Amino acid sequence: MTPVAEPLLRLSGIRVVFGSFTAVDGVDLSVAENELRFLIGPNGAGKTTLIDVVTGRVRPSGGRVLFGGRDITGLREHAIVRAGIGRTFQTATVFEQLTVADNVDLAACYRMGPLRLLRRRRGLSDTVAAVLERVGLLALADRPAGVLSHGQRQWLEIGMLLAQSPRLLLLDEPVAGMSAGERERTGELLVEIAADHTVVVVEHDMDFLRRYARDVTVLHEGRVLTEGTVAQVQADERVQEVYLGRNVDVAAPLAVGAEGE
Amino acid sequence: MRTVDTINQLLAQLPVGLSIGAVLLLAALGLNFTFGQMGVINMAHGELIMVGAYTAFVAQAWVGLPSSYALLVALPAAFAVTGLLGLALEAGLIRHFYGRPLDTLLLTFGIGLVLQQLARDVFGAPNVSVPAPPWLAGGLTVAGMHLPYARLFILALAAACVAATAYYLSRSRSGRRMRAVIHNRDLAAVSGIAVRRVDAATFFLGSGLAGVAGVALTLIGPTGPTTGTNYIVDAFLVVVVGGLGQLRGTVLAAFALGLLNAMVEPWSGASLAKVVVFAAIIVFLQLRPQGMFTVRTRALT
Amino acid sequence: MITVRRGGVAVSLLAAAALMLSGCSGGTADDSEDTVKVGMLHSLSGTMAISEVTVRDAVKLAIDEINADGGVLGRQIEPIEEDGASEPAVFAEKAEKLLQSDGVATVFGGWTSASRQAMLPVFEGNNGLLWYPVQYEGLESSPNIVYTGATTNQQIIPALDYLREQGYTKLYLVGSDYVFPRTANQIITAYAKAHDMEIVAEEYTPLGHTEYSTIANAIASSDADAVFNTLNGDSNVSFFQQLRSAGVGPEDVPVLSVSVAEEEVGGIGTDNIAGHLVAWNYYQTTDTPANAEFVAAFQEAYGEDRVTSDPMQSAYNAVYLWKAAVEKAGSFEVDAVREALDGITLDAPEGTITIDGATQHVYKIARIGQIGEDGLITEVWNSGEPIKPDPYLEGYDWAADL
Amino acid sequence: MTSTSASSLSPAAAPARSRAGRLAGPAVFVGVLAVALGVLPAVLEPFRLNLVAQYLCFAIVGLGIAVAWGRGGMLVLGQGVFFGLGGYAMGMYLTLERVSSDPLSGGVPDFMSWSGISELPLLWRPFAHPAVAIATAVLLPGLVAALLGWAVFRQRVRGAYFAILNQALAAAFVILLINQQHLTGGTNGLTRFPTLFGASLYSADTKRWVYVAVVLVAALVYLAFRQVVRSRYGALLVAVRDGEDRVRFLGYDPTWVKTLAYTLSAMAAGVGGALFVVVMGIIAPSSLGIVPSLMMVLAVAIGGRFSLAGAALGAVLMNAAETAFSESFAGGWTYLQGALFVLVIVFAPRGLAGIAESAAGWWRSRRQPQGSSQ
Repeated sequence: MTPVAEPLLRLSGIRVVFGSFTAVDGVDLSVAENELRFLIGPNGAGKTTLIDVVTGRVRPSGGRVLFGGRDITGLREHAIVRAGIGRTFQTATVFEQLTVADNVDLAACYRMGPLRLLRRRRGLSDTVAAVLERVGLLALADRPAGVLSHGQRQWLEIGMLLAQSPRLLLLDEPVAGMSAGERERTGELLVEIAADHTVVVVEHDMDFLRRYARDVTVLHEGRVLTEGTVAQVQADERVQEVYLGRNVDVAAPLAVGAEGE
Repeated sequence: MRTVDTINQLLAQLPVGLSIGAVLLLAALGLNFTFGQMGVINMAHGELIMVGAYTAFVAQAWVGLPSSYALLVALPAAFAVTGLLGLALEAGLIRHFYGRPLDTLLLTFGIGLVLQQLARDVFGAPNVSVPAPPWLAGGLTVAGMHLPYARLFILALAAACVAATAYYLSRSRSGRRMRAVIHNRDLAAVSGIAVRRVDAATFFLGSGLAGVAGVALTLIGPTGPTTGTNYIVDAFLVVVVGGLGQLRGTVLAAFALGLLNAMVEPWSGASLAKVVVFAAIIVFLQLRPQGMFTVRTRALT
Repeated sequence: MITVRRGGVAVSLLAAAALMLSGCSGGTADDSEDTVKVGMLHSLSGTMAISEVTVRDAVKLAIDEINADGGVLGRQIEPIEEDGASEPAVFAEKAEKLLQSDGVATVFGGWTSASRQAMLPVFEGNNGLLWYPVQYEGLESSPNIVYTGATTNQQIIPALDYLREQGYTKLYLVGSDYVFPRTANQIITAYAKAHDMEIVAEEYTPLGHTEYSTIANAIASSDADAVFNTLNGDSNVSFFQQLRSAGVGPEDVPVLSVSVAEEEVGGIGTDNIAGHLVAWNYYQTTDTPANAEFVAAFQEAYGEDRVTSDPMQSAYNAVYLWKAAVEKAGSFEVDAVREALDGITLDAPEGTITIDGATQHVYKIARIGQIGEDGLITEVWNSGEPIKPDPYLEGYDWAADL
Repeated sequence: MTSTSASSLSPAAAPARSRAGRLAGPAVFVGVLAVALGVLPAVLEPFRLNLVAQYLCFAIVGLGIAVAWGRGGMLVLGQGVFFGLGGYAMGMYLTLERVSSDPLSGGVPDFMSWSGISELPLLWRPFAHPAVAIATAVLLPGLVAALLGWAVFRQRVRGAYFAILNQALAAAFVILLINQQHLTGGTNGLTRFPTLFGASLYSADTKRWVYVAVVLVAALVYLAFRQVVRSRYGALLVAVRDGEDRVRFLGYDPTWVKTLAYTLSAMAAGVGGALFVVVMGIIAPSSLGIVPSLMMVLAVAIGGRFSLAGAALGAVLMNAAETAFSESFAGGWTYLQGALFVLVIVFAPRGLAGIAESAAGWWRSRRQPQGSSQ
């Protein structure tokens, strides 16, 4: 669809089997440089599993993951991060015992050797300060991350991701459980980030999707159902069917969205 | 010619390995519940075995039962005594520590120390004698191999305990609840299972099995305040190798370790045989870090 | 500010610990008092407590008797008791405390070779005097230790003489994996070579081992006609139980043990061990006037059901031997007492014993006993005369290579 | 009764310190050092001083445990192995020092000649040089831990598995030491060292110097580990403890993070063991097995596993208490000890250091009811 010679990320024929359950069944997916791609689909469609495959948490039973032309299938998690792919988690996992600044600082220092790590952090490095500023947590830099609210944690996690300046960011449901205001703020952050990064977002929230998504891939039962712009996807009958047949709550706003378009 | 000798010698060690395995199995069976399923690194398990052994002693020396059937009375009695002791420990202390396995290790070690000293003060420091029933003296000779009745009894008892627990877990209502809690605690809780009661029951069962092991072990080993310390590490290793909370894993691991020990011992001597077994366990955990059997989960730990 | 608080607490706790430490230190030796301090150093906790507590009781009995009788040189004995906790390093620590801090005149204690070896440099470094009550592996004679138990030529060699006399020529050696059994088995092997006996096998198991199926089966299927057992402690229980289960009885292959005494028989179970042999220098049944008194006094003090054993008796003797040496020297000073040791004689429960000044060991009669159905041991053979202690086996040609 | 969850156990990261706060730490450190070096040798008789030195050996081990367990979450239940490696390395040197000065020995330690060995085994020879012995005492435990740690952490063996593996290691190590009597002295271990570098080990003067050396080494280890826990690596270690899998997605390999902490703790244990031999004049297998290893960890639990000072203090206090109580009522000590372990784990899972912090916090909040949180 996108007329770029070599996509940044290319999945081909990815299959994941847990016991007798096939979570992902032959997915092909390409994400081009500087693209902002949304992955949607009902529960159990295999969205998170797909991200797990890309980041090395789950080893696929079949298929290959190419990143910048390099085969990264089966690499260990940290090696994939070092190759330039970062991610967040559905439930934000930050280090509660460490300060907000330490959290971001650790994320920023991942290329340091052991000897340099054995030195103390003195104040905030420029990168860390800039990131904290960007996610709006600079004032809380010296507080333990354990005191942050749910939304702040998500931002901290995104900040940790930014500090690593990855070539590809994978965000797993960044606005789940957020208040309207927090969602707004997160959306703005997303737009800012997407301006100079390649981003893949897994999201359930259709309102959020309509406002911020450009290209969308719909997964269903471990397969790619369709791909396209928001409008194209919304118009697709199969998508409506999948959502209607499965989950009325999600389908409703989608339908409303279609009307409003 | 040499190979034939070696094979014969290995075959002769087969019953030895099985009987060592049976002892390991009995010692580890209760731990499979308290440690394997509930995550409590129960260092006091050895002391529960010790309490079971002393129950057999009390049945004979204090109650005055004749040795011909004292053992049979002591088995259920010890199950009840150590089960209740375990229940008390669970309710009073251990239940506050679920999810903190390393703390339970230190906690139960302290409990074990106190129980040992208690035994020393009540029964005296020296070992006490628990005469075996006359009908367990001697043994069978099958195909040139000598099988002591005491060992056969332990083997049978271990098999009975495994069968009974397996039956309990799969057939009875409370056993199925136990499995449900083990498998998915939160889901079980929201499905209306009283998780607290199931925890208590699991601990009762695990501790009670330690008592049964204690009675049986009076047939082959010393009965004294430090009886339990002889078995505790081996029991833990059995559960670890078998895979936490896996009944079939515990059974297989016990016999595998017993056989390995028995096969190595004639060549290396008892000391090095133990070292070889430890080394084998470390190598095994390299290959299968979660033991023989595991439940695959996607939870981020 | 966290560091300040934590540090402040650290300082005060450290100061408290220092105070506690200095507060604990008693006065040093003071000859003007009407008591004399002696140390008692046995394991009251840990795995060895089983054996050592009984020895402590015997030492205490002797001290009480002597005190009731007017004390030593007119002074009452004031025992200072320490727990060796079954750990050699603790024995060393406590020995140093007794000598340096309490300033005791002498110390009674120790059981395992490891505990003795750990205390040895402390006694040598501080010029103290230790009375060690247990039979041991020999090859030692420190000027700062008096050995009131048997050395190898008073226990192991007579036991071998006895077995040979009885026509046993094929021995199976079983021992715990530590110094005494390994040294004993070397002596046994050398003896066997010189006397045309055969060593069928030599097996060691870790201390506290409880799994003897392999060895019991091996004994059953071997052509050994006797077992020489140097197992220690708990392992004996498992060994005898499992040997019996394997169908080996005393009439088939007798086991001669050198670390099983009256105290252990109860725990092993008389039905498992009755009929087997032991080698010591004393049994509860030993027929001497002194023993009748000793057993009566001991049971009166600690209960009718208590038994007496060789190490207990040796420890009990040690206190009386020390008293005699002090009175001979007219002083509690270690050097003077050591000078006085040679030739001191005592009518002990085990018979008349005499200190050999050169080795600081004791002349003893060796006795072979058989365990009865009642758990007591009956003497079946003795050496007649007290045997001169020879810790380095210099008087035995066949032992020259050891 | 507490029912704290695992994550709320450890103290929240320290808030930013004021300038005075930053200076107070070093001031207290210097103060403790001054008391230890200036006051104690003057007040205590040589035997007591020697005991304090012994406690400090365990304090050094405790510092290592605080790093591996407190910061890294690895329950190191086999520190006796590393303590023993350090102790035996040093003990071998001291043994050879005696042997070389004793013409009757025939050039080999007595336990070797009992086993019919008349020539010094190859394994022993390098230990005639003190430098080799000391280097081995520090580096060998580290090397063993590094190899073992790398192997098990790479396979993601952790939690209870790791703890029990450590225990098994301690058990196997002791059996092996005892079994190889001709090389190790068996249950007796290595002892009877009359001299250290030519000076009598039992003279008051030597004891004082040994004490000073132990204090200085303990201080050095403390400073070094303080740097470690306050460095970025220290933060990373805490991160691995609280979310090993999450750390992978930050681009770090937890394997080396954990292996390094484990190695450091093993080296500390080795140093503690080497000093212990000099202080006590003995190293034997019975001080190295499962139970002694557990005791080392329990001392740290009592002192406070999350604080270096707490861990060191816990080791000193527990050993001091053991001395004090076993001197006054020997048998009852076991009850007290068992009860103490239970009470600390139940009521003060952060140990004495945690109690001290909470008490100080309560006191401060009373003094300044409306005080700011910074």
